[in-house]
Amino acid sequence: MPTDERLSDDQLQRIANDLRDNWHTGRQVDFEEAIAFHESLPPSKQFATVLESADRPLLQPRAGVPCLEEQIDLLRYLQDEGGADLLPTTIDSYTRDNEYEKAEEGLAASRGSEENELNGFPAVNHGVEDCRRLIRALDAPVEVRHGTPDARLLAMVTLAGGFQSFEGGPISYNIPYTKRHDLATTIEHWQFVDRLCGAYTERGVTINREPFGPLTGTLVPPSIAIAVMLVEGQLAATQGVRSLTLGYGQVGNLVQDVAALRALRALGEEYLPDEVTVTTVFHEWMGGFPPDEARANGVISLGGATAAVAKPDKVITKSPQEFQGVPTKEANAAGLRTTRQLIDMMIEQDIDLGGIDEEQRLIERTTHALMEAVLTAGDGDVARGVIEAFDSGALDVPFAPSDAAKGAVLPARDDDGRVRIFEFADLALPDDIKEIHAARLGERARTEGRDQSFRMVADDVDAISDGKLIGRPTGDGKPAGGASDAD
Amino acid sequence: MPTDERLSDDQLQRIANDLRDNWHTGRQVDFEEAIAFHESLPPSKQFATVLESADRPLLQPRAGVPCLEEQIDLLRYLQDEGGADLLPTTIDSYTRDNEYEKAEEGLAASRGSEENELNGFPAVNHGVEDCRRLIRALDAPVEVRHGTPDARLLAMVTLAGGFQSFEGGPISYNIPYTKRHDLATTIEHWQFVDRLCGAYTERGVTINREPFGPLTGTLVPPSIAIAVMLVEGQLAATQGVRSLTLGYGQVGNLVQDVAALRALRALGEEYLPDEVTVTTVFHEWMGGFPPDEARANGVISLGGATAAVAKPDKVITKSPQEFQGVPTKEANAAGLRTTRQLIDMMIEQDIDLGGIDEEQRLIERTTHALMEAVLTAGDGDVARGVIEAFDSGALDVPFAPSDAAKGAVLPARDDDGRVRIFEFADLALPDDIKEIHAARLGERARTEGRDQSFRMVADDVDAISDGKLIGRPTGDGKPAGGASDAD
Amino acid sequence: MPRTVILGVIGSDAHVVGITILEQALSSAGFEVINLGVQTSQDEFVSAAKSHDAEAVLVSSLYGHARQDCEGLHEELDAAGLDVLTYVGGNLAVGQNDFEDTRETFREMGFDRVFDAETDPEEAIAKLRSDLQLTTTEAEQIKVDG
Amino acid sequence: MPRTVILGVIGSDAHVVGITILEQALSSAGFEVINLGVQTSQDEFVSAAKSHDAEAVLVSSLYGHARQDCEGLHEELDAAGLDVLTYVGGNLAVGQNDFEDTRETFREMGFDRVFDAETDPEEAIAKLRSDLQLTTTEAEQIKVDG
Ligand code: B12
Ligand code: B12
Repeated sequence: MPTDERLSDDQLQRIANDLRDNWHTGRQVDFEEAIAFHESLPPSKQFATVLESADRPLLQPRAGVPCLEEQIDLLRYLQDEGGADLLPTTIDSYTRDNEYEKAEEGLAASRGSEENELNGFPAVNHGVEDCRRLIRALDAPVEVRHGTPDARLLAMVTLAGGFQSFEGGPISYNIPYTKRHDLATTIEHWQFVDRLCGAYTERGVTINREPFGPLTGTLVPPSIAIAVMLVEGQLAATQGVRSLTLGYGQVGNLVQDVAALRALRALGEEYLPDEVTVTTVFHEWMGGFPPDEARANGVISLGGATAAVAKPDKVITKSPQEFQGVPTKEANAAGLRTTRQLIDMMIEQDIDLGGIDEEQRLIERTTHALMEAVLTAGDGDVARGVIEAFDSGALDVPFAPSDAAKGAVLPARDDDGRVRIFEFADLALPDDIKEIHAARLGERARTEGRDQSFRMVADDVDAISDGKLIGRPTGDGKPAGGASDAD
Repeated sequence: MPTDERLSDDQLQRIANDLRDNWHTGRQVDFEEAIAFHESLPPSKQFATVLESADRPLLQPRAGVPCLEEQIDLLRYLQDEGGADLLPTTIDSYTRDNEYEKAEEGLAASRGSEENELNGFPAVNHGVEDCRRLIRALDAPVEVRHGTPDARLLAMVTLAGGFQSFEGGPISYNIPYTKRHDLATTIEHWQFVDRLCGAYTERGVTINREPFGPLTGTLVPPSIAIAVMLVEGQLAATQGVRSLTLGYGQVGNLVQDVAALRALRALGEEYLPDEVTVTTVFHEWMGGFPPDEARANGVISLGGATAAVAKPDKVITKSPQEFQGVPTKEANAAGLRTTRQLIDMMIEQDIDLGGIDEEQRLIERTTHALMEAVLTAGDGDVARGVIEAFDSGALDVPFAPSDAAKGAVLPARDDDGRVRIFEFADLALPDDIKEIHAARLGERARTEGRDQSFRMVADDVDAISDGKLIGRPTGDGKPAGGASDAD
Repeated sequence: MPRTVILGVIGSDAHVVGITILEQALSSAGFEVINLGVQTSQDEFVSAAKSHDAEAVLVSSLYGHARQDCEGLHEELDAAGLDVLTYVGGNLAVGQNDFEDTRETFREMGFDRVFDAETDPEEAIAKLRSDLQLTTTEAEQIKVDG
Repeated sequence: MPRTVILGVIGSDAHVVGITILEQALSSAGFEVINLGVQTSQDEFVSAAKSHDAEAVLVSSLYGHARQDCEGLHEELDAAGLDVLTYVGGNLAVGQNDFEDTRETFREMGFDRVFDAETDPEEAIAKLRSDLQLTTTEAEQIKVDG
């Protein structure tokens, strides 16, 4: 079982050597020469520099297509027509599974056809030099966004290729993204990734790391998401990461979202070492979207409005085509501009929302309890603690597909639309906190004249795509809104 | 000069008889038979009933095309695909000028072609029976929306035709809409319209009247808009109108907009007789829109969010194609659905904004001062008072094209984006209020390191279409945002 | 007797929320649901169908690789001597495709029915009942039992 | 000597904000602006151009009836013996038309230049300077004077 200790240079070296042979592009990686490439990049392409010095929330979309030229065109479009401040490269699903052979086939097939046969950019297959072509061709810094439990080779290739930010983490890219990876292994794999980032950082090339805050994207209670961010931040800091962007996915309740982002920032400062620069990223609604672009624009706009009030360092935008499939570049750019309009119209307004402090205190108390449980479970070691805590269910994520988590905790919205916990299962929370959740959900149940049940959870899962925030029952036994609103 | 007295039945009758001959369809109007038609309508088509009994903000678009069948299709589409709760029929510009001959030509030309040769529905030319066809064909109540200074014949025909709500008023459809109509005449003309509505009302067919709150749509200070609403409300009430919907156009500052809507409602109750049912309507941003649908969706969404907090009885929506020209039906429906999504996601949230009460008090004090000035100018008669007040500039509207107003008052945004008065000209405000405005604008001038000037006003006029709320200068002497943001 | 259906997300897709909702809806409708979870291989579908003597196999895919992941599934089912009803649903294509083309593709691959992501669970259940020739009374019976 | 331009909104159109901004921009650029305001008839444009010996007539229209309102304007100008530069700008068509078609229509009607609603005042001023053959120095001169 891994412990939260820094990998030695030797270990780093040895693992890197082993990985080199997993796919032929691994052999292109040369650390010294990579440092030189990074040093040749202007400040405007240095991820941490741009992000940490920004005076307004920066916008970043998601985007990845299989072929290099198309990926360049896509990102350039998002930069020029969407006004993206930071660029992404979303990796395909085969690469996420380390199935480079299949990715190679998909890439070849995509090259020969109009259709994209991969749902992202297979960076390992492209190799170091093609990654650099991408970096050179664009004016903004670029991040690798993926969902890969074992992202070691991906990190080696992309960091050598000039990317300066790397999303994910041992929990956030395991629990929501896979079924059979155990946490001990993903922690070890990410210790390597973080150590590699640390190695660059020590040589003056700061690599930004961004744990994936939204987790399953579906009604995740803020305290759970934040606890995972803190644990991943701590693990990364141990390996020498010095630029950390902690994430949080919009739940749609303005007060709760602002409170959660403030709590995330405050707790980040509290739990992470001083030498780490902590920034925050807000993800526009990550759950099911309305099957209607007009309504989707409303969801996106509420995200923009929330960002204008909470002022995170970065916002990951959605497109109005989120429901349907990978968006066209036009729709992707439209999501950026809609968000930008909201932020720029609202950010100078003095918006003082009542109830934020109270909600923030509740989130912080709850997160403290979860962090406490992790540390206790690990006898003071956060790596062991998080494995034990997920194993026992003391820490858990709703709708987790992974065998490594109980996935037994269930969220539901209260009468105000804030996400509360309906089923705690073994979540390590003190009774007084549980009572607050229960009381709020009790209120809602009374308002609706029905019992709390999985039906309520299911209604809440569908609510936003059905056009509401809260999945209230309607006369006909179906939640309000409903398919008839779509077009 | 008119005074605020109720027209006698004789006067009503005489004027109506004269008007009948202005265009042949006037002769189709038969009051008794019209009452019978209205009585045949189900409650779901009764405008006042639907509006006044609603438990959430109702949505209404703007829409008018020349031909009957197309107008029916358009409204049906907005009802079915946009989820419009209340329907409009926007009248063309020739009818607004009482140029029925030209409207007839435009209608004939439109019938023969794919193109629409009129910018609205020429209801007078269509006549009573065609209006009724429209009313019968739809499931929701329909309002006449126009901008006609002398709307007497239009009212006769459309009310007989089954419309149950009529927008406008002697000031709000004069000052922003025309150059050469004097207020004395438009007041007389609207006394007839209001008396006609009163006559229906007395027979049990409540006709809803809606003074046009946004006025010139361009940075109108809330107090000015509200004062005009109150005056028009009083004039209408005198003539027997019992269902009044007072309007207000979004300025884009959340706190100021919510405060203004609350002030509008409170002052409406204060100034209007008890027997009048007062409701409020919020117009999504009425000034220049961004030349980009994605950004326009952001503007619309801020309107929806504001409505969710302020909870007006009705919201008039915009479409993402507002900048370009009369929208397609799809875009119009999209504006409705985007707005609905925001309202439905936010309306159950407890959003308690700091500073609203203070802003509301300022708006109410300022409006009181303006109303005071009107009453004084008219020796206690609101009709005479408003004519005198506009003549002296004691009451004034920014960017008024009308010779009947000074149009000398100039608005600008303060550092928080709230609309303040930069140039008072002869506006009848006490010094302490003027000082508040001056102080806020002084702050902004200091922030920007420039003097208050028309340039600042011009920058604010362009700001939202350029992607910001406040027209801050940028290095290059142009306001922030700028044409390059458009696409 | 409750009818058994196999449910799972195919390939390396991890989108679990849809099948969680589906499982619950199918169970309350009286079906016996074997939920294989996410990232289920073709083999797992086939052997589960066999060992549970299932009447239908419900394949979910959201992440855009459904076509690749489902290729050969029907051949494997045939090889195992299974003549079960097969449904596939979710976001079946990468990008903004026209659903009718997608439906055609999956019908040709052998699926009895193809559902898009707007599908309400009730809709799928109604089809399942009719395809399995459950009479309304039988269906209601099941509901009462379930 | 400042050059005189006539500015107004034609027909029964009351959209005043655009010409208010234009007036201010033209004046600060050193032009002598005769602003006829909104709802200006063709006759008013023609007689103002004549009486002020104007070098350009700038017609604005926003409400969608520009084509009808401008028909015959150039014939009237000709009849009055005026050979002035004519610009038209704003929202010139009803609905969501393609601007190139609209531009063509108004060019054929005789306008020297046709501007859409995205036009920045500075853009129109630059064109005006070049069409009136104001040298840069002359233009700058004007700016200093203005
Ligand atoms: C939540 C979400 C996630 C979460 C998933 C968490 C989890 N483990 O479940 C996270 C963030 C982890 C995620 C990751 C990814 N996602 Co994702 N995700 C979504 C999102 C926003 C909602 C999905 C959802 O939960 N909906 C709610 C449930 C209730 O609805 P549902 O899943 O559609 O299921 C219903 C119906 O489809 C139907 N149904 C489904 N299956 C079947 C089967 C049968 C037989 C029948 C009858 C009916 C049926 O009934 C269900 C119940 O009502 C969708 C977009 C959207 N729809 O708004 C994208 C989306 C599905 N994801 C997408 C992608 C590309 C990915 C990633 C590959 C890339 C990425 N963005 O990181 C990874 C893949 C990871 C992996 N290995 O699978 C794409 C798929 C693109 C495509 N098909 O063209 C989508 C459409 C987003 C987009 N527009 O790009 N995602
Ligand atoms: C504010 C507004 C109003 C206000 C006007 C107040 C007033 N008296 O000025 C009110 C609410 C009263 C109004 C009324 C109407 N309006 Co209106 N209005 C607008 C709106 C939202 C903004 C216009 C504006 O002030 N823009 C800001 C200024 C600075 O920009 P601008 O006017 O475009 O001018 C700039 C450029 O166009 C250019 N320019 C303009 N003219 C010229 C000329 C030359 C020579 C040059 C070089 C450049 C140039 O330079 C200007 C300065 O930068 C526009 C839509 C939009 N653009 O967002 C609709 C819009 C113009 N209105 C429209 C319509 C239909 C009407 C009405 C007929 C119907 C109605 N909705 O009630 C009435 C008409 C009344 C009448 N008799 O004219 C339509 C026109 C449709 C079309 N052309 O197809 C529009 C486009 C809205 C829409 N999408 O339907 N409106």
